[in-house]
Amino acid sequence: MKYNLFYFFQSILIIVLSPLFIGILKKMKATLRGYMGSSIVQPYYDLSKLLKKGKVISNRSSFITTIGPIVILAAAITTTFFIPVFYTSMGKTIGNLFILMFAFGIVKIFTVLIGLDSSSTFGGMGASRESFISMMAEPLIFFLIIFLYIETKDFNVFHISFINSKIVHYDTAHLIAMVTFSVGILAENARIPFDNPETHLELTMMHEAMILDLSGSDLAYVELSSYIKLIVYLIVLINCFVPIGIATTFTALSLFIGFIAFIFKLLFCLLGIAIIETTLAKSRLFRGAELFPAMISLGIVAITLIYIL
Amino acid sequence: MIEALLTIILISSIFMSGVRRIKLITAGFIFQSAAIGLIVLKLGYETGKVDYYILGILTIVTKVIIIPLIINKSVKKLKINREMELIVNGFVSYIITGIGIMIAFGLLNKSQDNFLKTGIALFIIGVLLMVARKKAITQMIGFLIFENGIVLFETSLSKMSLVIEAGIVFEGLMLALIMGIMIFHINRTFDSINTDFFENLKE
Amino acid sequence: MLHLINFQKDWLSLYFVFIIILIFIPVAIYTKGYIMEYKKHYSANYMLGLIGLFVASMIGVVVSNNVISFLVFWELMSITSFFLVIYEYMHKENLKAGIFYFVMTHISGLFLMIMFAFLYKYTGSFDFSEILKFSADFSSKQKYIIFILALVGFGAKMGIVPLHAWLPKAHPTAPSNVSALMSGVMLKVALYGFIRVIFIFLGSTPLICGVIVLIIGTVTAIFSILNALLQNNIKKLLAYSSAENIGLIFAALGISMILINYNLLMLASLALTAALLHCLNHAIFKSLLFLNAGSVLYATGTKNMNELGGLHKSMEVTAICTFIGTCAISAVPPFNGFASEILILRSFIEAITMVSNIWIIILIFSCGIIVALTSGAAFYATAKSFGITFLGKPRTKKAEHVKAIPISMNIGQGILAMLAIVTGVFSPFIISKISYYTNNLLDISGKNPSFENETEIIIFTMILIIITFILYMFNRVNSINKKQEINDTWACGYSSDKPYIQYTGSGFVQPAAKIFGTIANYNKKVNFKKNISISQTTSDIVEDYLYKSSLKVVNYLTTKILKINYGKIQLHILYIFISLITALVLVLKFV
Amino acid sequence: MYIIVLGILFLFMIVTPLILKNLKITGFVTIFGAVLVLGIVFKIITLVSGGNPLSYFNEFFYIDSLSVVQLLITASINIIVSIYSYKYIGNEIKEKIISNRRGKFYYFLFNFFVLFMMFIALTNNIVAMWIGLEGTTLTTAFLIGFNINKNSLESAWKYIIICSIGIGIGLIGILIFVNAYSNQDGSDVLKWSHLVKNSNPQSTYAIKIAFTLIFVGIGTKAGLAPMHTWLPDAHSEAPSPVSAMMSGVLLNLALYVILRFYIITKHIPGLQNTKWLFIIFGCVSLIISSFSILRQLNYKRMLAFSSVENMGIIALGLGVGSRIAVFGALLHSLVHAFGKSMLFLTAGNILSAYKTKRIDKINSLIKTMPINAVFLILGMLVITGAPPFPAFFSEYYIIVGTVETGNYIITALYSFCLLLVFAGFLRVFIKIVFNTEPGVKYAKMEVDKENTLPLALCFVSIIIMSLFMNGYLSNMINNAVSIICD
Repeated sequence: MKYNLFYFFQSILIIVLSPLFIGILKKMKATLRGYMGSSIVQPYYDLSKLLKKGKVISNRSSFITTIGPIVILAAAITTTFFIPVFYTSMGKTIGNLFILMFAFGIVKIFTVLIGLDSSSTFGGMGASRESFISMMAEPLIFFLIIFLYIETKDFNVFHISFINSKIVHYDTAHLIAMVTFSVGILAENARIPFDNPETHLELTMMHEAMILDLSGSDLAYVELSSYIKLIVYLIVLINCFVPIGIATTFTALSLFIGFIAFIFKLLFCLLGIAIIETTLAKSRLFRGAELFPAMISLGIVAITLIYIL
Repeated sequence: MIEALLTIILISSIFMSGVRRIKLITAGFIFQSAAIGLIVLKLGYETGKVDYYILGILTIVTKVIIIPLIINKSVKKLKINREMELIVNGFVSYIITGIGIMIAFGLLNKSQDNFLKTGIALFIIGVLLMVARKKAITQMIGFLIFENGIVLFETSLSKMSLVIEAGIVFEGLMLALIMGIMIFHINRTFDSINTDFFENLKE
Repeated sequence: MLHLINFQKDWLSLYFVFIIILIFIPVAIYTKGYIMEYKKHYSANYMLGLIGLFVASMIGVVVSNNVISFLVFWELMSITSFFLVIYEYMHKENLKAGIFYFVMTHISGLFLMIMFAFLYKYTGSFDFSEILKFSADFSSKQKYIIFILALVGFGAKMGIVPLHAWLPKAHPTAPSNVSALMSGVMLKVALYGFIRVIFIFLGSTPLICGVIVLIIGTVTAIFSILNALLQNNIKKLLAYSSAENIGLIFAALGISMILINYNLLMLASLALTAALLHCLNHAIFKSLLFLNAGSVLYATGTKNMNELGGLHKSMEVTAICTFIGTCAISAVPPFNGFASEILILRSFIEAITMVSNIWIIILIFSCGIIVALTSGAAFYATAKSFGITFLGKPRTKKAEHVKAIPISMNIGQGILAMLAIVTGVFSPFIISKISYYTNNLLDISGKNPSFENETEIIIFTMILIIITFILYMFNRVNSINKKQEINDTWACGYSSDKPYIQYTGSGFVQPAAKIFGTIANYNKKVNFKKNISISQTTSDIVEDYLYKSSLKVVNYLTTKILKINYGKIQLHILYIFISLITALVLVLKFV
Repeated sequence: MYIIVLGILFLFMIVTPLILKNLKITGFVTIFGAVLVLGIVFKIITLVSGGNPLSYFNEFFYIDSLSVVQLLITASINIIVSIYSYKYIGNEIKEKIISNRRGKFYYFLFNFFVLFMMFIALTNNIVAMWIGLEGTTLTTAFLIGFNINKNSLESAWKYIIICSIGIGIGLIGILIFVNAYSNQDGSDVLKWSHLVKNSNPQSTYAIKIAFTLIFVGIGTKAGLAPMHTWLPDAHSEAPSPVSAMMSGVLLNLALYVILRFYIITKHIPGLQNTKWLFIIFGCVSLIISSFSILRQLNYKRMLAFSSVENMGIIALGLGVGSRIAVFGALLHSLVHAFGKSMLFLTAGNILSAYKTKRIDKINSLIKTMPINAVFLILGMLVITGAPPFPAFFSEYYIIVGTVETGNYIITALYSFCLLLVFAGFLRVFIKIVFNTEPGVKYAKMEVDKENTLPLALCFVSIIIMSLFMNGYLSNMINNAVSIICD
């Protein structure tokens, strides 16, 4: 019970802190580009401002727009209960990797349909591109699951990070898989080079285009869910591939070390994203799509490496 | 005596395989049938069986008298006397008949039965007339020659009861009759008895 | 013939009978209303009778325990479904499609006849139980023969590539309730036959058989879903998607066969369970989607999604049901497609770690990647089908003036939608039920560890529902006293009331068409005369190359052989003698 | 005793049209006679069902289970066709297509035709069988050319020439066959029942030649390709009842005669391989007919080709020779008789309504002639071997037979041909029945109900067959199979 409560606490922490991390990411990008940028708590202000506002709804919109944002947020929040943050154990936990990954399917299907719902051109365009990218990214996610299962013989994220935290020396295959998954994360979360989360330029938007017609609290829910989604993905990356330092015993010291290590790794990841986003430009849709076959072939290499070496 | 009759049969059949005039073919057919009838009668005389007498008489009555009458009648009515177009011309027909008979005799060289060999020769000529001629009436004669061959075969091979043989011969006659009637009808509807006009039935 | 009716009562039969009846009830309810549309031109009793016969013969197939009755019911099923496909006989294309379908099923029937003839030869009996007794004694050559025949025979009915071509023709042609039954149930009956022959009669098959099934399944899945993606006809899209799902099931069966060959029975049981579960799930959501397509057709009179749009207002129940079906088919938890999808993926993944041969591993891995891509594409395709049809603004008059749908149709759809949710949420129980039998089948005693930890989906659903509820209440509270404005969609300052500014179905899949277009023979033409217009066409490449060229061969032979029948009478006489001489030579030489 | 009764009955039936002026009464007499004949045949069937053959007149007539199958086919199709003829001839006369005299002529020839067929099935004398076959040629020649016009005359001429040659070759074969048994007693040598018990002829070489001649010769009459060329013409041009009779019964009987000789030949040591004649000619028939069916413009011609195909199937089944295949072949001859008669009679109805045999001229039959359309579809299903009709079983048993004996290539060929035939039939009949040209109004025709009783009778018999396949029928056929296989 104690453990379960702690897991619960971890998840709540993620939900609460994810806007902060996004703020940090934005700050990092601003710094790298050489200007001040907004405060790291700016996302909280944004969200609360949106929540306070009334909303404008398209007269063509359907039940998708009505319930969509809520369900999206709910699904994103639910996923946080399926991952370890800085403490893990081999006990009985809910952390099925499949459910985790497919739960983002809920987010995806609702955002895509919201895009189509408002009967605007942008929504359709964003939905089309988002579906295309996520279709291409699906094999990467599958590859991630295969790879982790080969390594740990388990589908539970908690167990995976527990087992992997004992590894000190990472082999090539592991690193390749990590890179592959990182690309998957960028694709699934609409980051550069697949999408630019900052612009609202008609021809480049994907994610933003779909939610263009949302406003007020609806927009807040969707924004929050996309924050949570990115952080959850990053945590999966961290805790499955480099879980070193994660607390595996329930003592204050190890929990503290785990927390510090987690924050450090997460910030490192965010820095990575910031660097990528400041140095690369958004590539064309089909140029971006070419990355996926490349990643899949990398994945095949990784799998063969495991079995041949 | 039998040898002489067989010679007549062979000569008449080879003669028939190449001529163009229907009258001549009919004449050849009469000679041939008469010879066959005589052979059968001769056999009856030798063996003393009634069957042969009756078969012989039937053959002569039908094939020497009735069928040629039918043919002549229809030829007169139809005003055709000549097989104008041959698919295989006379010269080649003779050669084919010759070769055919040669091969047949060669294959049957072990057999001492001349009836059998002659019968086969008649088959070949009958088939040739049916295959290589265009007029329906020549086809009919070809078939009759074929049937003559069967009679020869019968006399050489079998020992059937009278009823059966009579049945066979009777049906041959009926067939010839039906063919005659049909030729008559064909001429009336097609204004010709040339089988070239038989091309309506496709698909 | 009466003596042949003697039922098989093992679990496999009962399971499929269960599926058939489960789907039949809502479809029957749906039919009551749906048939109104046909009453004007066609006979309603005729359709009802045929559907009854169709369902009865399907049940007959799965319960028969004897080759003859199996085949009789099998063919009856084909015949009745054929007449159902050409139910709207006044359209010429329907007749063509129906004939094509019937010929394909006849191919299937003939192969099955030959296969059972082989079984008879090897076992000396037409009785399933007798054949079963013999099943341990098949030599591997015999197994190959039976496997190939069963693959083609059942495969033609299931619609595996390259024998799938009838699916996208027959399904759009048939009335929608019939296509629901055909796609949802009839394909499963074929699968039943395949499972019975391969897994029960043959037991273990040579490795290569499993590999073939896996590859064919994967190819079917990816080929048909990419074709489905590019269709604008809703029912054609669904038909291709049926082929895709069959491909998935087939791939899972292939994995199971490979694992049985390696004697990894626990996992084999998992893969088999995945396949069987997907049978049930696909039956539910595919018939649901077909019924929805039928409702759309009923209400608007068109199947072309580019003419539709905005139907969510006028057809609310249908829209919600379609949404549920779409979620289910794109494996969104907690709907039922998800449960079987993860089982299939799991069996792929676990197989990779257990099999020792590196080539098999690479094969399974590549197939797994393709299957994952397939599920992504399935999401894309069904999102398109739902989004373009039901959301946005009506694109044409047809979508604006919508006929009201009878209540019975809504009830039918509703039941299936409920089933899609229930079987999704409670999939752990269904899995444990099925796995009990698959374990039995593969002689696994004791608990199979492959099936532990399956209850998470229930917890997930609970959490999801709770959080959604909390958020919903929060939202209610939050929106009190807030201004809520309903307005036209913003269209960059232009008047937005133009339905054609929306993305069309073809536009929606344009990115995929650009990359995978060759697989579906995608062609785009832009005409600049007067108005600029775009025409886009797709066609089935398998049909274009394989079927048409074999038809050409048959045509050529026909032309040649027909000549024998013509010509002069003299020639015909010659034929007799030629055949006589040939026969004589042959007889004297060989006898 | 039964034979005498049968003889008198037929005499009566043949004489009636000659004496009576009223065609209706003649028609009734024919129907009535046919019913009586069937009754007698049923009586004979029960007598033979124990497996013991009957023989009459010093074994000139000999009835075993094999001939009973043929008798059953002949007698039952006879009833159906005579019922059909009654209205058919009546209509023809009413529409002034034929004169009253020709109507009487029709009945005269028709009854003669049936008599000859019964005779073939009943007789034990191998030459008498030939005489019977020749007799059918004589009688049907006029029946085929019944509507004296260009097409029918052409086909009749073809028929008579080709069949006579074939039959002539058959006679030569029979003569050689008899001669090969010259070591036997003179009075017994023509008796089939005697020859079959006697497996040591003087010369097996002669038997080989003789059997080949018989096969090809009588095979011409049975419509085996490539000697079938008369068949599509004759069957398409003959009046529909005659086509039905010829296709359903006559072809069977010709094959039956071959079969009788085959049974004798089979028992001679070293000659078992003559079965390949059946297989090869069966396959050739299948191939030629199935491809020909694909591109026909005339529906009666297509049915005729289907007859060739079915003869091929039966020959194949007999040639394959395992018990199950032979069972299939005999069953198929039964089913084919009923199914094909049904189709030909339906085609006759359509022909008399539409006055055309061309497929492209007939559309949407389901609207114009619903009853006939249903029978057409049912007939198609019956003849293409769709269950639950017994043709499915027979065709399947033959497949099993080919697989069982290891002739896999033949299995493949056979199934391929079945598929082609199926596709061809489906294309045409679905087009005829369902095709609807846009903008055309299809009104229901009055003639639809006219002549449907015989069709229903055919269908009912087929249903009865499939229901009782395991009772009397299979018992009877099994006895027949024992005659062939043992």
